[in-house]
Amino acid sequence: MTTTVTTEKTTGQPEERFDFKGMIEPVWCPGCGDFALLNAIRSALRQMPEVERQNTIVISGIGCSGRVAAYLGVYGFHGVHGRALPTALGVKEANPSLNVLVMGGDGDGFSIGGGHIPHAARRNPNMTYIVFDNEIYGLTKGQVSPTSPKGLAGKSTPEWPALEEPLNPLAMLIAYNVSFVARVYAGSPKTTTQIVKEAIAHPGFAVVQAMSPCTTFYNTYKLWAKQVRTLPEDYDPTDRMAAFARALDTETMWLGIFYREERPTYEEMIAQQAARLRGDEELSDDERLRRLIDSFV
Amino acid sequence: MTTTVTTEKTTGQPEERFDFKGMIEPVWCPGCGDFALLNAIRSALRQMPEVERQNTIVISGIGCSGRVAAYLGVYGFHGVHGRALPTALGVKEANPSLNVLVMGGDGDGFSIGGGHIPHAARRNPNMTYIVFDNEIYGLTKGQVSPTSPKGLAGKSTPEWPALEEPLNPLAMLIAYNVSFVARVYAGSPKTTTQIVKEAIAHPGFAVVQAMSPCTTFYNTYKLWAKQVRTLPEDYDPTDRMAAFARALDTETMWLGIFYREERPTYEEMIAQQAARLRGDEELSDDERLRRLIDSFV
Amino acid sequence: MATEMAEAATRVVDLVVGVAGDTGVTPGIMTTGEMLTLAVSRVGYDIYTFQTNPAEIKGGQAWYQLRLSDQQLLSQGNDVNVLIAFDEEGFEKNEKVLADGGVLIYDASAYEPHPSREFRLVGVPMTKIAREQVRFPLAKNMVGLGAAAALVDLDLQVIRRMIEQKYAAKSMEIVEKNFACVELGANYVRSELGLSPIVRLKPIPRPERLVLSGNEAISLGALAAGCRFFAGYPITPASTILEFMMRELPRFGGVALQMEDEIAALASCIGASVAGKKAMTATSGPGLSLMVELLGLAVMAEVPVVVADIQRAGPSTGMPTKTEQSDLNLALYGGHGDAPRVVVAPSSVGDAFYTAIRAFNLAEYTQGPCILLSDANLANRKATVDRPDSQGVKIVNRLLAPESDERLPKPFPRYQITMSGISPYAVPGMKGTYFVATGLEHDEYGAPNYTPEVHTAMSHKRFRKLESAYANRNGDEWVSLYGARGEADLGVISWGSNEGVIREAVAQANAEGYKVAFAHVHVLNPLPEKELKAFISRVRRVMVAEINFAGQFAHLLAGRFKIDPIPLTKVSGTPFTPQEVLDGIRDAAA
Amino acid sequence: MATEMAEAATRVVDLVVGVAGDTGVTPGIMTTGEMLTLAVSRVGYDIYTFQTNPAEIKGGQAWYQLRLSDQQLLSQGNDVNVLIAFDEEGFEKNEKVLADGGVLIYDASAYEPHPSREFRLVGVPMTKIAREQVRFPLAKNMVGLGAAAALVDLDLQVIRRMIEQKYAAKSMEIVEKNFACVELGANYVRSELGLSPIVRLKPIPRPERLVLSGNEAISLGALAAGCRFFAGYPITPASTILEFMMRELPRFGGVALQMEDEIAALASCIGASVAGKKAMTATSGPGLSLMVELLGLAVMAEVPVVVADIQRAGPSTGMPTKTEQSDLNLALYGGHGDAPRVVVAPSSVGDAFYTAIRAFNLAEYTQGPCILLSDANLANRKATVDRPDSQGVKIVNRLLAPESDERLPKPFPRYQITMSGISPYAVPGMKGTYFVATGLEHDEYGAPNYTPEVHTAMSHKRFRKLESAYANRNGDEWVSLYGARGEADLGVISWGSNEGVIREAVAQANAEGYKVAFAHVHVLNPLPEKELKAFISRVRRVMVAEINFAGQFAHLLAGRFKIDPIPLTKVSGTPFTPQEVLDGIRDAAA
Ligand SMILES: Cc1ncc(C[n+]2csc(CCOP(=O)(O)OP(=O)(O)O)c2C)c(N)n1
Ligand SMILES: Cc1ncc(C[n+]2csc(CCOP(=O)(O)OP(=O)(O)O)c2C)c(N)n1
Ligand code: SF4
Ligand code: SF4
Ligand SMILES: [Mg+2]
Ligand SMILES: [Mg+2]
Repeated sequence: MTTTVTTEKTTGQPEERFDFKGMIEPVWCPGCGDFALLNAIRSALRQMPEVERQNTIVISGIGCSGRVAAYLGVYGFHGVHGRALPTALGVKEANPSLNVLVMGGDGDGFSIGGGHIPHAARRNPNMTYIVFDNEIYGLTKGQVSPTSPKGLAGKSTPEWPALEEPLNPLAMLIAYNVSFVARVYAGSPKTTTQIVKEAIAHPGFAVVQAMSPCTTFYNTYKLWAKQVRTLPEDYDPTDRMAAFARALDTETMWLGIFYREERPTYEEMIAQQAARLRGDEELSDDERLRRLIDSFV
Repeated sequence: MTTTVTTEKTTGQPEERFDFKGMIEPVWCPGCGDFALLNAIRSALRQMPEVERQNTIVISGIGCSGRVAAYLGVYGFHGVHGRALPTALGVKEANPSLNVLVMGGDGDGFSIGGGHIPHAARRNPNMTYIVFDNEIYGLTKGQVSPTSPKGLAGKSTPEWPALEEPLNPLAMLIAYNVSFVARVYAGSPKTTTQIVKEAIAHPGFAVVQAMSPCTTFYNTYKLWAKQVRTLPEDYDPTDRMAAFARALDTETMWLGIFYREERPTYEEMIAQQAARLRGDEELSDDERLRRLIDSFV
Repeated sequence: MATEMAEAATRVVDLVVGVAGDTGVTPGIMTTGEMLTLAVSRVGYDIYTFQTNPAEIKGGQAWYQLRLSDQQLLSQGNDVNVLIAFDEEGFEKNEKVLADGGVLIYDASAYEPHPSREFRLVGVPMTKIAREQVRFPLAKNMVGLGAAAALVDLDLQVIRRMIEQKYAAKSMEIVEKNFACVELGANYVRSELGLSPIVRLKPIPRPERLVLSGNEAISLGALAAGCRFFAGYPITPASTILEFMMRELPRFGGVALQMEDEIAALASCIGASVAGKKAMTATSGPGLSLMVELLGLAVMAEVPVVVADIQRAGPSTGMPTKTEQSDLNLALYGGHGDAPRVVVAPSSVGDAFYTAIRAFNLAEYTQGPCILLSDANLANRKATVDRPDSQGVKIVNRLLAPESDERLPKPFPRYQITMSGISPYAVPGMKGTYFVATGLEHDEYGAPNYTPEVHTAMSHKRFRKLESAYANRNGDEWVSLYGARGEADLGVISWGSNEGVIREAVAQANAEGYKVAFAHVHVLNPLPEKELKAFISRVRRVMVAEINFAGQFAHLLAGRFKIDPIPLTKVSGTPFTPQEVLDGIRDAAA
Repeated sequence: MATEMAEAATRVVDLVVGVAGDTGVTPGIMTTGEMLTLAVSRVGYDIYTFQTNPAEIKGGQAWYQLRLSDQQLLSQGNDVNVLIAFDEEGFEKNEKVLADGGVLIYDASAYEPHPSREFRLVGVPMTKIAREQVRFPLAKNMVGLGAAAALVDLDLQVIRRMIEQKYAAKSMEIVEKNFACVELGANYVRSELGLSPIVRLKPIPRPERLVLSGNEAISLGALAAGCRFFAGYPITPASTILEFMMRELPRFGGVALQMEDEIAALASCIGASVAGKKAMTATSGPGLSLMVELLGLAVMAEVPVVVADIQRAGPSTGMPTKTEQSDLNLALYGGHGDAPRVVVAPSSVGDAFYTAIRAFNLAEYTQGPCILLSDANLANRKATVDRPDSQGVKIVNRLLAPESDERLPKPFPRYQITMSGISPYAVPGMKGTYFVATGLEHDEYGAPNYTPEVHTAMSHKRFRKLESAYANRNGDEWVSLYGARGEADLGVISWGSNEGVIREAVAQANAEGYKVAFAHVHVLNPLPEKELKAFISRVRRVMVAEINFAGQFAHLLAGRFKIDPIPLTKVSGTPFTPQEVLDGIRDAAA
């Protein structure tokens, strides 16, 4: 793998902004939906002047999609399979001024890592999680994933098509009360850029299911092209019941913001509670520690 | 801990049936809701002639509630924290004729083990999972659990009340499309027995949220007594949207069967697929193996 | 070495008090012990406690042991001199540890003891006094406490202050009732039974010292080291660290989180550390087992993080309330691939404070995980410790890269190959030092690279960091030496919470004429090779003492130093007593 | 030992062919190698392959190496005699392994090579022939295959049958086009270039043998052992076992599940085993790390289960496509508390079948986990193996309690203390033998018990089971011995997939006059103490060869046998070559 350097422009006008390209070139297969998502995310970042390169970090899991952490030219952490979310929570709470983006695949996020989502939702940290969903395990060469349709014969097990119902990620996210829930599609790059921008701007935990065909192991471009539709103009994303109903309608692959709600972020709540605990007295850490130690006499 | 023996009656008429008592006495605190749940489950088992002692196994996690595996006098497996569900799946698929009951606490099931529920739901194994929910970590002495109300000061952290929203287990289960979803309350033993019977009889994956006050660390008897109400007579448990709406209504602690749907069990689907793969030819395992080996010449 | 003196010093007061009973029947058995402990410490005595909690969730037989002395204490002692037994089972279960001629204080309204040996019986109708004279039957334990106080001539006003500290916030009535019980208990012993004290705990004038448990000492040490992020998941016996940090860390501008499981706990600590904070988690064996994959990530991505493992008896769920030192192998080797990490172990409550600091220093220095191996015994027991010297302690921070000129970006060599193996770290937020931390094998710039050359060089680098930590320990004592200097017949080597007990036994053995040296190892990986080689070369035979079945440390030393040590192991869920170690020494020397 | 003969036998044919190129540019590079392999094996030759997949998801340089001989092959060989390089990078990256005077077959329509040494250049315009003569540019690799076939005089009809097997189901047109390419490639070499074969692979009449990969051999062995439950989670390089079992197990009345993660995979295997089925999971390092807690549960609850760990280069995500033997420590020690488990390792593709059976036998016998340590090298490479003798193999089932009389229930002593440590198991469904399997410490009846006596007795029991397995191995060979008998100057000890390579190197060394013995260990825990002691006592110096950085096995042996072995380690992600081992032996002997 060769290491190439992206020369960086000075910050300033949007068109002069850093191009959010990393040092290394993607290793994805030709036509992989991840390319389109990567570009759409790049555009979103370039269009957001409040996003500064040095304050942005991408935490990713393992999978083809997980490689994205290295492709945006910002700080990155390509961790282990399924743990991007709690890792990112640590990053965010340790330094709330960072713009934390989490990315990974459907296997990474909904299978091995699925248990972490509801607990992130309970806290509502101000960070954005984009799940690159190709309904397949790409990197490990084509086994079924938790979003694979029932009856899909994974490349390697043609005689043993999946007996499991697929998960309904959007329904789950709405049940978890994630405060921003959306779906985008690699084949609709403009909407994707727009919604990614809104997700990043959302003050709270935003989860975007980003449909991304895997040309090598489950090429869904044709199938999905027929299924996608944008949520109607008059759709009200603050209505949780309506959002759930929409999520259950799996005939159509609805794109757009299913649900959004503003409530205090975890960082805000922590800061508030910490202020209360610290009280008014201005104390150095050393002095605080001395007093704490003294309480054990 | 002393080992006492429960003498067993011969099977036969219900009143002569095995009393579903184990060799060892519960170690729970006086007044713990788990006693009432244990008794209600016992009654359910005694009232179900199709439940045979030797074909019943209780798989449990770790927690005060997890101790229940040893109290029913049937086969039991008191495993590790959070893994009762996949363990039970292995038991069930290895021997579908067993009556598999899974039990454990809210921490065990919704925190460390929460990631396993949606995947069990996707398969729909014919087994029953009863979550003893006291909205607290009992065995580890009173830390908040994922169902603890926001603002609850865990016994040990009075100055740092929980900032997290509680999970809504019923909403989650409905989003996962669990095929039988119900809630019972230790303070209503008759309904509990009735619903546990229906859950066990349900051909598919049944999950029961069993509210069980922890007298030692979070005594909710008084609070919940005011909140519980049985689902209305005309409530339709086959309506998934209605079930979700009911689950979102957290002012009232609705008791009853929120949702039920009959669809093929995992065991049935596996058996069908296996039959197809095996084909008509009657072959011994040895002969099958020989042929398989020959295919590598 | 000043400690050698202490070991030889004669004690004027050296007393072991045990408190026993069913917590379901007599609530506050532990409180009885704790109050006695605090009171004794307040008047200037050294204390050293040991306790076992019942296996039942509520109720069941509990045991609290307090040793007190006017000299430094190194162990919980052997036999008990005074036993307070609230019920008959409590007496019968513990009769065997009561020394011949020892004092038994019992609730005469509950039972009449039938001792099989000669004891001094002090029957006090505790239930009756609490119920009838104070109308507060809940406080019968306080009657027992008063009786014990009278027997050691402890100033009751000191106990009164303990009671006030504990209950004044609730209600002064409760304070008064509790104290009434204490006074009545003391009076009963003095007046009704006409007994005079067996010792007189006269106040010793000396600077105030702390009474800490091991978990408290670790928590305080972490704060002193600069820990500003903590994430955990409840588990016995580590939960009290989580609770401590949840309570205190926010005051220091830090964040403490109770996560959904141990995997998430360590993941968030790694994330916080990547963001530049010093981070720690605390757990016990089952949690450490779950953290193994992420430990490897911290090694590969080079992220400093401290993992405190408060060991309990295993394997699996095992015996959650019992102590053991059987997670050493997991701490050393838990990780697929060659995944070197630092492992340290506190040797006493006082040392736990400094060991926590050492753990952070080594994690930050090596930019990798450091596992701190404590145990249930150390976690819960209280000891008097000198006020820790948080000023004099050296704090190490990770090597940072200078912020670079944004307009001259070059790839940042996060994983630069250096002599020491240590590469400068850049904190997200800094300009021009962008990098991707990764668990894939990578070149100096963090780009994935699977060539033989890179994997070989990076494997070396990861191991070299530990060697550098050892080479740069700068006077930090990784091994403590006690007992015989020069040539010795037997060299005891141990680790973790056994230090005091073994020091005591070794001092005794040397007093008896044996020639025994003792090396206590504080850093278990990288092993302090030079010190241990020197020690081993001057002893005829090595004995390795540890609380586990397989002799895990003995095997490690055998492999590293090609020796054939005598294992002294124990698998009963309790710490060594000095007598057990002494017996082991005698056997080995025989 | 018949094998000694084979080692000495002279080979008439011994040829190494390498295939290289960018899979993005030339699809089917691996197929080229595989077809050649199968064809050569069909005509009766022994084959032994080695391959490395590119790190890229699609595209990137791949390498396929085939060694073939008329005699038994023990390794992939050293230098390559024939290199088929489809593109210039493929040639340049691999030029160094092409033997002096070797043959380079290259795509003359893609590049002109500039070799730095003397080779025989065979330029074939592969792209041009495929595009212009067959109008099927995708099959340029088949032109290369034809060219190679001509050079070794391989019957083209055998290749045609391979092509039919692979593509006939898709379309006969594809078969014809592919074969046309093969024929044109062969003709070009014969007619245009006028070259005659460098060897003639005349068919050898002998019983048909299998061509298996290590993962296939493990899967077949598991089926033969009676495995009827499998659960896994995809991970390189273990996924092919999951896929195999998903495909085949249902035909045997078994169940195979792809679970949501490795924890769930092992949990469900443990559940299935509790229900009475023989169960297995397969994973690689990261998955094994996640399974550590449940391994401890299987130890404590005494549940038989086989965990196949197909090692790859670590730590952390490491190098997923590269081989390493660095999970040994984790396999041995991964678990908190004292958690003994059996660890076995296959030594070759043929042995993998029997090792899988051994793993099940030992898991069932000891009623606990058995870890099978294979590696990426063994997983993927193909070798000719004799038809396994599934009849002659001994199958062990766990000790079962008799079904008891339901009307006379007594508590069932599931954890009965016995001489061997093994207690009779009862399968749910049986009457009267109710018990609770538990991860808590427990008495003989499975009731939680935390007393020192019970914990001590049960710890002994858990370790004793392994000793019993060793004592009862009954002629099962846990160590294979090769090379010099009697006293030797050097004793090589190794484990896992290195056996063949080392046998070859040791045979060569002895032929050169060194006196070298070789012990290959099949069971790594419990270690075959007696055999190893005897071996060690008859060699002057021990060298331990393994593919990891830390010398994990060397350290284990050092600790156990108090020896100071010379480590021969390698961390390049590739297996040893015979030459490397030979060099190691020469150095050690010098
Ligand atoms: C603990 C662990 N288990 C398994 C793997 C192997 N693995 C790598 S990526 C992956 C899943 C890939 O699927 P997905 O998350 O959907 O990402 P995609 O490649 O489709 O983008 C798996 C199972 C691993 N790296 N770590
Ligand atoms: C891996 C692991 N982590 C933590 C623990 C400690 N632990 C035991 S029970 C428990 C939670 C208890 O809460 P819950 O599941 O709600 O059960 P309850 O006691 O309330 O019935 C925890 C965290 C453990 N045994 N194993
Ligand atoms: S395997 Fe699929 S998901 Fe992965 S890079 Fe290729 S096309 Fe994309
Ligand atoms: S701690 Fe709470 S949940 Fe546990 S036994 Fe006691 S009352 Fe029940
Ligand atoms: Mg995917
Ligand atoms: Mg609970």
